[in-house]
Amino acid sequence: MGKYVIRRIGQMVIVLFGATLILFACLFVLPGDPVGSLGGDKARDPAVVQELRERYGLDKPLAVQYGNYVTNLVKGDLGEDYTQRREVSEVLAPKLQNTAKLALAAIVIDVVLGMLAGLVAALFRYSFWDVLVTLLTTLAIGFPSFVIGSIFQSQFAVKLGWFPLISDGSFNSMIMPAVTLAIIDAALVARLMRGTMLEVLRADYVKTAVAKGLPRRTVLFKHVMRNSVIPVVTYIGISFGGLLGGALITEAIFNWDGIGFALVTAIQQQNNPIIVGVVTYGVAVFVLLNLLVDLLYAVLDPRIRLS
Amino acid sequence: GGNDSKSDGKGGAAFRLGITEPVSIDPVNAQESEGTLVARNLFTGLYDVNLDGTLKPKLAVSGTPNDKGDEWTFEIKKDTKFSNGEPVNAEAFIRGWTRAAAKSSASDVAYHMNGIDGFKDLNTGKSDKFSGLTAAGEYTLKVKLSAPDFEFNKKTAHSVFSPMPKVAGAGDNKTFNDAPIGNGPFKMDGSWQHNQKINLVRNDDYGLDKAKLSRVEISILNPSSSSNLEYKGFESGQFDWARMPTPQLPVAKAKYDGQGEWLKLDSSGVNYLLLFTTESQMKSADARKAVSYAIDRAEIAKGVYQGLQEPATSLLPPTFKDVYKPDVCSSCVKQDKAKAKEYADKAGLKPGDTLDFGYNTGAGHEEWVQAVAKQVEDVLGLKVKLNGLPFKEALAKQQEKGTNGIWRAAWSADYPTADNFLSPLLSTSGINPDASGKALGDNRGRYSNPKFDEMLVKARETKDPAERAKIYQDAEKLAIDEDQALIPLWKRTQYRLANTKKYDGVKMDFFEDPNLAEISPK
Amino acid sequence: MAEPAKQSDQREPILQVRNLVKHFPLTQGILLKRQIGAVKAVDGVSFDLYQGETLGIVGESGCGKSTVARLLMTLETATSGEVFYKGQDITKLSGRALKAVRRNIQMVFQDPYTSLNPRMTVGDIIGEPFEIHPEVAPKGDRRKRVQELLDVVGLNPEYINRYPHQFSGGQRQRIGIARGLALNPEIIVCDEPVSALDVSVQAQVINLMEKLQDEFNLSYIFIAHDLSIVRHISDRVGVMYLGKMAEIGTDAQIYEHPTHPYTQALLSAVPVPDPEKREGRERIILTGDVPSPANPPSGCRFRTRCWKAQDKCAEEMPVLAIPEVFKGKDTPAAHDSACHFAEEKQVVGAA
Amino acid sequence: MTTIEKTAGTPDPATGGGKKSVPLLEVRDLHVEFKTRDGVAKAVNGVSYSVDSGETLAVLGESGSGKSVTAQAIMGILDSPPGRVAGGEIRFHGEDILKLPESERRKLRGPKMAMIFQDALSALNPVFSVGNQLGEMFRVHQGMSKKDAKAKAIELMDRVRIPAAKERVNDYPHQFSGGMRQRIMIAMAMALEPDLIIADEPTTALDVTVQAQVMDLLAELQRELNMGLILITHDLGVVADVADKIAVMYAGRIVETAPVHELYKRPAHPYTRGLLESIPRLDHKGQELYAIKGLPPNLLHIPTGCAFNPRCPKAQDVCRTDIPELLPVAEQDGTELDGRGSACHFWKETIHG
Amino acid sequence: MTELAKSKGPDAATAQPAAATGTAEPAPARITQWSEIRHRFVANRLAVVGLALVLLLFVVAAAAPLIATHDPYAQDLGNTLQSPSGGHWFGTDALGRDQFSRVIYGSRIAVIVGLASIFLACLIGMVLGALAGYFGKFVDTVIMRIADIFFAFPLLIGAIVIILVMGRGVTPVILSLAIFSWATVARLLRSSILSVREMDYVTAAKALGASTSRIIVRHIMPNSIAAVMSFIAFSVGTAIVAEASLSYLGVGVSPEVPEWGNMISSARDFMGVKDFLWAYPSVAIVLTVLGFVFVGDGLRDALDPKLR
Ligand SMILES: Nc1ncnc2c1ncn2[C@@H]1O[C@H](COP(=O)(O)OP(=O)(O)OP(=O)(O)O)[C@@H](O)[C@H]1O
Ligand SMILES: Nc1ncnc2c1ncn2[C@@H]1O[C@H](COP(=O)(O)OP(=O)(O)OP(=O)(O)O)[C@@H](O)[C@H]1O
Ligand SMILES: [Mg+2]
Ligand SMILES: [Mg+2]
Repeated sequence: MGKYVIRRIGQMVIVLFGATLILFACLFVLPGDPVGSLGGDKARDPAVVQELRERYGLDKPLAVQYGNYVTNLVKGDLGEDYTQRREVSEVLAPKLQNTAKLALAAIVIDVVLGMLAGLVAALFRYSFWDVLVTLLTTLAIGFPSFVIGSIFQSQFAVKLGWFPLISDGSFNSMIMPAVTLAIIDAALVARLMRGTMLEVLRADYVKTAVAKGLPRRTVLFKHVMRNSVIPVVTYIGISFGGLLGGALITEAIFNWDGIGFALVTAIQQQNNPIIVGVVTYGVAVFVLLNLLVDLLYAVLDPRIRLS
Repeated sequence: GGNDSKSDGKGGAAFRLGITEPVSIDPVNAQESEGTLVARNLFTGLYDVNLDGTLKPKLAVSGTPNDKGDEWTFEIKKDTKFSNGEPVNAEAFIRGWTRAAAKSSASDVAYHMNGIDGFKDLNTGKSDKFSGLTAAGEYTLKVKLSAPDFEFNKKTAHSVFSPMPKVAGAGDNKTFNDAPIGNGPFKMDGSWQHNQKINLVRNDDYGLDKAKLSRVEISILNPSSSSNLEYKGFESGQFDWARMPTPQLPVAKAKYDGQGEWLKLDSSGVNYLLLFTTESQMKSADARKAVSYAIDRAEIAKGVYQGLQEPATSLLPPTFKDVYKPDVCSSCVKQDKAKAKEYADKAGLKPGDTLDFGYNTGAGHEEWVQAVAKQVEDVLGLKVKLNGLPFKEALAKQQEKGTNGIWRAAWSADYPTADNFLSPLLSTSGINPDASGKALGDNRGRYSNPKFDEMLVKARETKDPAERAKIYQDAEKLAIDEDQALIPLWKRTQYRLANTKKYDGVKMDFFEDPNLAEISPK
Repeated sequence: MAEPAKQSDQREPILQVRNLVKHFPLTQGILLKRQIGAVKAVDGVSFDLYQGETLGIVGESGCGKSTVARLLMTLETATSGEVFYKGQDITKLSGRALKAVRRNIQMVFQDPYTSLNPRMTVGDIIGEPFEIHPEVAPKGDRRKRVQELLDVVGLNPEYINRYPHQFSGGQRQRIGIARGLALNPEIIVCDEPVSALDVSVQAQVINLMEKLQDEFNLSYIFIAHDLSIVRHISDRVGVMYLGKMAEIGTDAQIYEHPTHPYTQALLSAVPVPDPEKREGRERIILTGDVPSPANPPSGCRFRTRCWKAQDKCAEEMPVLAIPEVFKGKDTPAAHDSACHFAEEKQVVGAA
Repeated sequence: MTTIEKTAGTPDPATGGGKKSVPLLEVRDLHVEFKTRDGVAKAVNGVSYSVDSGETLAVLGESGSGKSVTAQAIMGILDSPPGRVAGGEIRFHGEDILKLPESERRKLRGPKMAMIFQDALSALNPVFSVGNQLGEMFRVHQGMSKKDAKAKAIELMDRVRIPAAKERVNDYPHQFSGGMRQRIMIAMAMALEPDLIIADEPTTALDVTVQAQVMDLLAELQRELNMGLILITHDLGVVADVADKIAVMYAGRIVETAPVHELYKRPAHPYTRGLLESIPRLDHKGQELYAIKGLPPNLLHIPTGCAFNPRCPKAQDVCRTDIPELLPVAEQDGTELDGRGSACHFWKETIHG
Repeated sequence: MTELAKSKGPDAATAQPAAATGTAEPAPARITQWSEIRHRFVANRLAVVGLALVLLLFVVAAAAPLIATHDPYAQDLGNTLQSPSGGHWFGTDALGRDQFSRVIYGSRIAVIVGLASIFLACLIGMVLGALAGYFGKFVDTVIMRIADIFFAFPLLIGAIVIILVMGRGVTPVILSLAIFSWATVARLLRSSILSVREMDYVTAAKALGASTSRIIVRHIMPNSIAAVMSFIAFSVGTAIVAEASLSYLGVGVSPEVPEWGNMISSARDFMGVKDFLWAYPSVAIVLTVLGFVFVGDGLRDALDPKLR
């Protein structure tokens, strides 16, 4: 098992190289010169363009650029961003931190809300509660996050003043964006939970648990839950990864300085070092999370063998 | 409205506003209005600009060109200091300009110094001295130009022409970049907290009229929702100054106009259609005129913009008082279907022909672009092919040789000279093609008329302002009316909310920013 | 271990098992598991199965019977050892060749419920072998065959559309049997096929199996705990203990002349379906803890619970062969038995 | 040993007369149905039996005759829907537990009554270690600490003879052999030393030595705690060894009841007789085993009259029309046989013929 | 869909099984698994409601020209941003186009985008997920690491590249959405397969000599699909909404195309002043998702014989 973990981490390195190589190729073929214009659409002075090209090695062929990136990466250097010309690691560090904070808050809400809703829906299948959960979850899906976020903002920040309008990274300012983010995934978690729970509820060992005289909540939260969470955990892993990758619309609405929007802006500006930095981080996050999830499988269901 | 405020911190009220993350706040590379807002409040240069495009002297006691117009002498106000105590003299200016133009700074705004002797050498690293600049006395700055330019003084209103203290070091001095020490009405309170905040406090040693605000708090907002947040922030009393999302303007106007908190300014910019004059679809001036006549600007301004944008009938903006002339573009004045068809016939445009219409997506252009496309289709029977691309890709497509049809574009002024519009957008040198034929300059329509180019050179050499203005007007008429090298669409009209309940004298300046140095708390 | 001596009859064995070993790793820790040993579920088992013969396998629960069965089916990969089917080592087969072999070797699983797909109807479950091996029954015939099979195992053909969870334990077991019979295989490995059936249905099933055997010359490996049923159906019986074969011989040899103490203990414990004999029956009560297959005793594995154990038993592993004392003698006691001190002992025979 | 209960139809003089304390468990005229797509399957059609403290009742019968379903109804763990108790009473210590609220019933399960399931693998939760599942009984019902509960679990595993209990307490169900799982189920049922254990084929997967040990263990517990035991099994050997009385089921009904010695000697129902004759015998080796001909009935369409009539060698017209009641069985001379009953129109011919 | 309606008849016949096969054996007609599932599905009220919603969507999509009151592309700049009224039931948008007609026409693209992208994603995801889950080891490693890349890779870059290759339109949107959601399907499926493949009935099928594809399709899939099913039903909705984000980022379908996500995206800045602009398309999405979720749940339940 220790070996398994080491092997997976080894794979991560390969995946990282693969992902960044693909990314480099994509960025390379994208039309447009990353340093060809100013923030607006004014053309840049050719001398400056020349200077920046040389500085960032953009005049070199793809292979060389990638090679440079890898050598620098090994040294822990992610390069300099093309607009503000700051260290990418320095630009991204606070953003990563912010995003991670928000993601963590969101995933907690997401899991609690989603699992509970799923549980209720499965237990009282086709009852009022089940339909209510279904309705709420569909609403969460059908109404885009900017709608939900804006409603929160005008109600709770502008009208009631409960939360700050402009997030400053504090706990209080995290609540609205976290809930906005959590709602969609909670809806999905609820659906997944409901689906698998229904299956498990009829299993023989649930009967055994009842026959043992266990209180209902023990039967549900221990015996049923544990057997139904594998798909849920899988999805939570993915969704946590997604959250850690930043949520552009929510971050934008609440002015949360995370990497989601940074990435979009970077893509729009072809600020490649930032893109590559974020993707490198994102791949690492996903590989590690999915590793964790895979390990969790073995804990959650001992029948699953990891190879 | 914003009447109560929580952040009445130390030493009186802080004026609060939101901007998006600037590229730089160091004059060396401050470029968009957010960056220059901060830079111009931290630094004071030779001139500022009035709303009508005239110069407002700051540290310049006088600025005089020689007869030929290729050498300028500026007398600088004596005994002013940087906030760290260093004197602001001719050397400080030379230091600042040299720093910006140096190769290592790779400054995006240094090109404004293009006309000064020795710029090329400095900018390409061949030299580390700015040969065109000399300190003729402690407070006398001599500027030698490589070609005559009687409007050079206007350029120096740009923040890149700021003086610099010795501590500034080179242009890529990161510490200084984030906490510049200047000679402006305000100084930094702490460093720039990227993506979070920039705080300014009054510079009590300011050499000119001191600011009345003790403190300015600038929140940095996400670009995609900044106007929304600014507006909501103003509504909830968190900001004293705000932009608004265009769709919300009518409601905001209704709410705040009556209370005197609504500011409007026809500012120094224009929205227009770029025409690829070397490619088939828009090669003939008649075809271009046909398209222009087919557009009902007024209807779109009213329907799509709720009457809050006004049609433009010239390229040069109304803020350029000396050169502005409405209705230069005769095809812009009013939709004229008959004329449109007439010109189309002349140009051989037939119903069913394709017209490519490019624009960059995600920047709020979708609506009016569709409206224009529809009108052109309806009037001329053309098949308009909309092609929306993300910004950078759109730019690449514009630059490419062979891109056909029309493209959405806009321009706004760096300083109040007609040249700042006409030269980059329409002169042959503005094409700046590379080996592969890409137009790397701002004249992506590749309009090229030797007569027009000559007129621009002549204008720069003309000392008499009135005469010069006349030449510029003629040049504009040639390019925009006769040749229809591009199609003006709308003026750049700006709206702001300002907390006039708490503050006196809040105005929008030439650069569309609040006039921080002049605002006073009630 | 030496190749077991050829039985007197000249028949070719259809299945030859040689030194079969299966160890399951034992691990500790939740996330970072490390192996701390192995459950030696099967630890060197050899036997032959002849065409048309039934080999019964009995033994303590957990001694590795099911594991042997799964190994024969190549459902587990053997740690070592070989299984020859008609001379071909099937432990190394895969793909088409394996499929062909599997058509001829079928298995009835011990756990009747978990081995039935809960989302398939009984008809689909029993019909599946025909779909996999379409050459066995033409399409039009299949439904009839399925109904016949249901009938044969004593299930009402009207239940064809029901799902496994709608059946009782014994009914499920019969579904498994029907599936095992479907292909008319040459060998059927039955892992406790009738344990959950009432005696009457059990009788039906056993009768059927015997009838099929007579008709098609089938071979069975019959694993069960019910010694009387094993005796009834088997030609030869193997007794396993803790992953090893303790004794093997014809049914009469094992039941009437057991020489291994474990067999003797086993036989003595058989309950008799006669309440009158409830008391007064001599039973060999095994004392001592059942050893763990992860850590089996040295030498003879049974020695920790054996009343005859001596020092030798701890030092030397007895081989499965005709014990010295009986060698050359023409007595039913002269059959393979892995005991240093093999002797006959009269125990109350089963049934 | 007490008398066997009367059928539901006949009033029970014992209870009426207040003869002695009520039985530990008394099932009266229990009906259980399953809704299926094709109709209602009547799995249990008026089962009545009783067990006393310290007594072992063996329930025999055709597979699919409703033994497990009756047991599940007693424990209150029927799959419902589709299953439901359609009628009858289940009296535990004299109280009809079908009328108890679920919370009260829950408290009975574990400390008062426990069940050993037929299918051990699917009855054990695959994702918890057996130690956890065993210890849970103590943690939940007795509030024991985790550590103590685990120690108890090991003790229980030892008690049911699982080798190396200490090392294997953290293993998961799928890592045990069939017999071992069954023993874990047994251990679980015994854990809280309940008043009543329902053992649904507890030893089918066990070898005879272990089976003997386990049955001894159950017997010992029973003696020690004066526990009632309902033993559902097909192993007539085990029945003979441990049962006090026997109830034979067919198609959801009790067709015969008798004290253990009597039944083997003189069955009073053709089905029972058939069963006994099906036991493999040494002298039958090589011959076909006797088997009752025909198929078990379809619960959706139970034959009219006696459900066994299509398979019965003695069936007459009356068997096809009238449902035979479970009536007391008497000697030829008319003396009622204590605790015996048969639901056959021709019980006389069967027992004495 | 049609199959469902058609076989109402024979379904009723199976109620009397004996009558169906009049031959000697009193065995019932062999009910196909499909008819069984159909029966359970139809018996489920919510599933039927869902089916009705989905059918409605298809009908509206097919009959859009008949239902729509206006040309969805016709601009009326004199009549922009009108609140809902008798003339324009759902109001008009910033270009004076009739919102009702656009919502109606939007169903076409919603159906195409939602279904096609999810279909593609499921196709890729299920095949790869099943292979990874069943074979484990190397296959699993390779597939799952590729999935990892797709999780982390920015959708926007992928979408831009696709658009640059194909031009803007519906197809690139479908492709972008599919390419970036298959990995979730794959991982979910793989996760439940991991537990199912250890079940005895899988072993039993192996022992029968069943081919790998058969084991996966007949035994593993039906028993592991439950979790994925709820996800898929939901994803039809998320795909439509995701299109809104693509539009918002400027890589969705062209802005003149009446598509719900597109409409919502362009209503973004009208939040609070012209709420009808996003509300109607959102409600349309909600109803669609609701339909698919109910159908998905119903199907899920119908496929599970244990549920009643
Ligand atoms: N997957 C596994 N992991 C670890 N140990 C296992 C596994 N499968 C079986 N074992 C162990 O191997 C041994 C033999 O198991 P097997 O199932 O072959 O016994 P058996 O003889 O069939 O017993 P029974 O008669 O009780 O079914 C047991 O100790 C069991 O715990
Ligand atoms: N969910 C269900 N739906 C329909 N019928 C069912 C269901 N559960 C059980 N049955 C039927 O109820 C009858 C009684 O089942 P039960 O499990 O009680 O039998 P049993 O006597 O325990 O048999 P065995 O000895 O084989 O375990 C069986 O015929 C079975 O088919
Ligand atoms: Mg076994
Ligand atoms: Mg049963």
